[in-house]
Amino acid sequence: MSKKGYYGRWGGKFIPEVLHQTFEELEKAYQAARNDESFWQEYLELMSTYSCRPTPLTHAENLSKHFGGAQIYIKREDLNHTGAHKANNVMGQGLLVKRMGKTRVIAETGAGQHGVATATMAAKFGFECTIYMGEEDVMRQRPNVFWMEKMGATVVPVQDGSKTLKDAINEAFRDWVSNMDTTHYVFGTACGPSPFPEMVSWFQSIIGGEAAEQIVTQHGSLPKRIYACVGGGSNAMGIFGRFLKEDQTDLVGVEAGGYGLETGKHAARLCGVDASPGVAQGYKTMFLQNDDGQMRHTHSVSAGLDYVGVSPILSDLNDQGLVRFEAATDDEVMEALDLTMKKEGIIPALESAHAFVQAFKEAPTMDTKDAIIINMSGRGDKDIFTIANAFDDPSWKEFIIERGKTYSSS
Amino acid sequence: MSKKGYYGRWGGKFIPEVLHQTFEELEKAYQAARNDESFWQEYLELMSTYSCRPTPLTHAENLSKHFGGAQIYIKREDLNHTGAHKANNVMGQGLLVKRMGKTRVIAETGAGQHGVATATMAAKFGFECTIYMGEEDVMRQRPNVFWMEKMGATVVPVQDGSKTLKDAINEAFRDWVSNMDTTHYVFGTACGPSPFPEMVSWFQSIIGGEAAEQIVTQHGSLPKRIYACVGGGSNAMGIFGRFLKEDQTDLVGVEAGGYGLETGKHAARLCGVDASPGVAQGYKTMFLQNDDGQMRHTHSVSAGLDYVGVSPILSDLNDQGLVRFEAATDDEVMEALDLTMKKEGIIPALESAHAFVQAFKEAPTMDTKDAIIINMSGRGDKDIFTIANAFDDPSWKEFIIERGKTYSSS
Amino acid sequence: MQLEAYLKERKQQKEILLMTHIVLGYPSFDTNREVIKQMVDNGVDCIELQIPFSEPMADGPVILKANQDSISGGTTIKECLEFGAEMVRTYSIPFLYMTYFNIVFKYGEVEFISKAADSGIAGLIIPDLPPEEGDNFAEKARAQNVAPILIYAPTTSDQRMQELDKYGAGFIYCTARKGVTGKQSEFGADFFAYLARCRQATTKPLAVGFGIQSRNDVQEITGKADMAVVGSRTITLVDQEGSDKVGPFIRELLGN
Amino acid sequence: MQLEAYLKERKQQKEILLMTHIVLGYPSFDTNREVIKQMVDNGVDCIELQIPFSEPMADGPVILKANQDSISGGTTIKECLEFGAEMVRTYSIPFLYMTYFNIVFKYGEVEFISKAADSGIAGLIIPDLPPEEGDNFAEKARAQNVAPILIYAPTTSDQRMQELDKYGAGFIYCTARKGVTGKQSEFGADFFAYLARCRQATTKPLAVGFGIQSRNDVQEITGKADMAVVGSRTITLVDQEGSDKVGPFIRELLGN
Ligand SMILES: Cc1ncc(COP(=O)(O)O)c(C=O)c1O
Ligand SMILES: Cc1ncc(COP(=O)(O)O)c(C=O)c1O
Repeated sequence: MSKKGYYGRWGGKFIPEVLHQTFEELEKAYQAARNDESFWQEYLELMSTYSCRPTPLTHAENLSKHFGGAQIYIKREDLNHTGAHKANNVMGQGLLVKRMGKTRVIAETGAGQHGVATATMAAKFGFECTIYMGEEDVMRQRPNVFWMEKMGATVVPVQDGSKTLKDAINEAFRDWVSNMDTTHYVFGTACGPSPFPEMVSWFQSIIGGEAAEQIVTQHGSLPKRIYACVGGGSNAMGIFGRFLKEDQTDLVGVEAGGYGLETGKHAARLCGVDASPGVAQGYKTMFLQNDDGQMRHTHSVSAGLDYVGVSPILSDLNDQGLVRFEAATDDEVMEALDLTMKKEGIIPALESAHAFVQAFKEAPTMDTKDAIIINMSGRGDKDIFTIANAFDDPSWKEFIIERGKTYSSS
Repeated sequence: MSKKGYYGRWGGKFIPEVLHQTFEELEKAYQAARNDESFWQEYLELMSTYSCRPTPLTHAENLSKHFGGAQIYIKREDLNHTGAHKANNVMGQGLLVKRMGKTRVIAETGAGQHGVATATMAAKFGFECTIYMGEEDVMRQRPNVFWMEKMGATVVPVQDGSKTLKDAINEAFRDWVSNMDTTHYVFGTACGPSPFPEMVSWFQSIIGGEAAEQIVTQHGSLPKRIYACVGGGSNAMGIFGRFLKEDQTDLVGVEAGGYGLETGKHAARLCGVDASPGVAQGYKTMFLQNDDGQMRHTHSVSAGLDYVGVSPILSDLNDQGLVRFEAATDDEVMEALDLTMKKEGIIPALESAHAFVQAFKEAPTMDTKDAIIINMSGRGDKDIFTIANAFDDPSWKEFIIERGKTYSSS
Repeated sequence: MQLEAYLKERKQQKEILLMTHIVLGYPSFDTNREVIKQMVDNGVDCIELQIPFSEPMADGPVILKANQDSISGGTTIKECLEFGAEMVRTYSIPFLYMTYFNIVFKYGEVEFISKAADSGIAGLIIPDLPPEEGDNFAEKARAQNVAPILIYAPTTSDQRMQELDKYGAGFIYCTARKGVTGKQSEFGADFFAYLARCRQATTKPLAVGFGIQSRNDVQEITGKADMAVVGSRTITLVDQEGSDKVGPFIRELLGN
Repeated sequence: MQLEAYLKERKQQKEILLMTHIVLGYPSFDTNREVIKQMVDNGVDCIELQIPFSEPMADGPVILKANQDSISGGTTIKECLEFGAEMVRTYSIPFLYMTYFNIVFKYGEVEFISKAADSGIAGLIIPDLPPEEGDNFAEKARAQNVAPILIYAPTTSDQRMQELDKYGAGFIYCTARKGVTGKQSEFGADFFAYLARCRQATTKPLAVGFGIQSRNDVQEITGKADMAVVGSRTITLVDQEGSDKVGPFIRELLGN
């Protein structure tokens, strides 16, 4: 990685002048933390006492048998406190905020996971907290809003643009340029201006470090392939990082195929042909944009993958051929989710289920002695409103209708 | 504990003759497992790869400071797979079922946690699964029903009696007496006919074993007091067991005070004056019953504590003065829940919040050098329908009303 | 013992005996009276009076509902016991109490047995009280001439049958199958092998219950058991067609 | 440089200059024409034409909405560039493009600069393009006589101001405060100290923008800055009262 925060031709720091100083300080604090072993120790300590790291690596024996190929292992980021890998990044940044002496944090959130994680961290560290969330997402993800508020955060519904994640990011930047003296912007994924992509990946690298040890202990050798879903790219970077140097391990990032790549209604930036290089939200990467450079509406059944950009580090790994990118459609995702629940008693988040789809496609062709790891970035039970909806479950609908009536009449 | 499955004057095995043989076999399998070290090893292995044991012990620094007394530690059973301590018992019984060669499991569930845990275990082990759940609870806890069904279980709404937990237990027994050849009844708490109270406590003892090590490592000494909520008593037995021999550690069980002990609308069997010795659901303990011996309706904001009976082992420990019992009212519970979310970013289940209430009452009077442990039996985010309701959250209601309308019109 | 002797004597005159069952206070004590009258008048040999309990774990849906409706209608134990005494006074056939152990336990085991004995109740059926439990309950009952009715199930081993037999009196209640009351039973080869095992284990009369609903069922067990027990079916009949259909039903069952 | 020289010359004759701002295609190009005519006719010294971008991260609610409405109304970059060229042909004051870097990047940095130069555009304001980023963008622009307008913020250090100055041309855009466009600014002691720092760092004219909304605001900075920049306020005015209110508003601002 070059000095200016570039990864190959991607990355950079396209920020308004008013944030220049803030990023200098952030960069300094980040570098100091990286060079201070006690920081990582403190981080590990926090994650093992407040969250439950190391998270387990589960051998999915039933799924392995079902597909009759590779041994499928699942890295259980769903067991983190707040239910997803997002906690890793957020707690790490929390420690950094403490070091920088700031007293307030802000964050964007799409599905709400990163918002809940940030609100949680803020409560734990005693920071003030404001979460920006597209109005659409507020409406879709009310339970997460409820918890954020209960944790003491202010949730601001963003009414601009597509009223989703990217607009929440813009709005968070608008807050930041006004309040940078007291405030740190807890970016939720491995995107954004440098040093965010690298810093978020660093905190998330805790996943891959554990997984490498665990797979060797449990399976006896490194995995043949690793699958991770790719929204902004943080869980993927988290598990891939440690294995980049391992020739025998192929890394597969799975993007949201939505209704299918051919429909244009998806969020595939690195596979497919709809994305092109661009600069937005402070960094350069492959964006889903039109010929004028206006960002397009994306679609995915999973809010967390429904994003126009992608980690510049992943764009570079794509250029280098070090990570292969595939897409999973909404329908495939629901099928994989169903199978995983029934076979293993595990409920992947819709995001994570994308990684399962691709693993299920490839496992049967592999040797039963080979291991593959799926990074299960989060749990799906928080997303009941989306999942029950996606399954079009009639008794769920009836339940909600009844509840609604009760509330209407009281 | 006496040979006949008694704990002092409590316990026993009041079962229909048709189950005699089944219990003999269960007792044998259980004793064999207890005497076989490899069984516990297998259990530990399962719990550390499928769930995330050891679960952390979190030092709640903010709450400790807030109350200015004892150092408050929280044992994080919420971080178990499926979100509560129920997983410990269920996975343990799953291993036993495998040993017994049975192919089907049944279970009762109140709040749904035990049902979800059992359905999960059944999926993992490849068992058929039927869950009995009071119709009232089915209606209150639809999300859990949804997940159980998705995991492949059949959920049977029980329309008898008070349509809640105790009726689900009766119904599960009715299934069992018909299908004991293939079927194991996964009892969900430390109640029921012997050997269930002891067996469930044994599986749950994994909590206390970990906690004892952790508190010594983290705090430097054993805790002064330990708090656990008491429904059937399994999480309490789980954390208390290891400390019964420790004179310096006081054990406090917290029951559901509901609207207040004086109102009669509660579920306090061991504190308060409303319960009396009785025999039902296969065992002898203190029951909330009328003078004729008919069971009463109980009340608690938390479905998991809303039960007429209590572990016979706890009744005995109460007799012996080895555990002190207190009650927390619904209102106190909501307050403690609120404070814990805001101060620590942690969402206890409504059940668990009962333990927090009592700890918060006592912590301020204790020395800042002393440690106390609260057993956080589960996470509250699964209970959003109950919790948002209990907080009477207006935007939640609006959200549900809107959703209901959307579903009605489609 | 009184009950056993009575049954054995009756059996001399009949191919098979018939025990019927009612849930006390369901739908009302008055209806109970009417139903019992019809039963006695039409040749029933003894009657099981179920004292309702809120958690009737071994009962199927019909009896379960009857228990719960009776309790929510306000039925008390005191009323049940008075009603039992009244029936004993009124009719000459034996009456038994059937209930769950908590009713007995809460009343006091000794007090309950004494009360039953004083009322002239012939026996007690407590499905959730194996002889290992309770405070030597069976012994105390026998001591007061109230027969503790022990239960055999298809899952009961030969050895345990013999063991149970030692505690019991009056007759042995053989449940026709696994499961709870109320569902139709199939009387196949397994069932008859089981009944033969029962016969081997005890000299007491064998009553067969669980799922006997028709003349055909009664005929199936005639010659192999001493007494048929009819439970849920009468409750359903009274619910659906009224208490005066009970007499004809009993006659039909007995082939009269 | 052309723009800088023009501004310095104008400044000789006026106490303070005025730069106004419009969002291209919002509410329509026709309205843009009307508004610009009023601006020019009433003495505005130069005009910033914002090419809309879907993610205007440094803009407040008013300009943000204008960007988004313009895009969803179908505005294309091609139309914007044609419109810019038309304005340069029509009026004699300088026009600048303001936009976000992606618009330039996607068009091609070199191509964009050439196109602007060919159209006679005087300068480019790209708030998310610090001089460290892009492919020597500022240099390339200067080479084609299109002024890259650099931005100072209150958080910019003295040293960095001097550094930035080296890249820039035309004038320095001093944001009056932290935050985004559109909110009222307070001109207190801190602000004047900051402005003094700006003056120290550069010999280029100083434009002050962000939150200038009234004659009073303009007066506050007169004598300390060279040019006032009015953005959101005109958009709101046109939205609420129509484009013919722009002339009087400009006159009022300038105290004419
Ligand atoms: C569970 C889960 N997985 C994955 C993602 C995608 O983010 P990333 O690609 O940064 O891991 C999200 C984002 O919200 C998420 O919540
Ligand atoms: C989270 C949680 N805690 C506690 C309980 C009470 O059960 P026990 O007393 O057996 O721990 C339940 C029961 O459902 C529960 O779900």
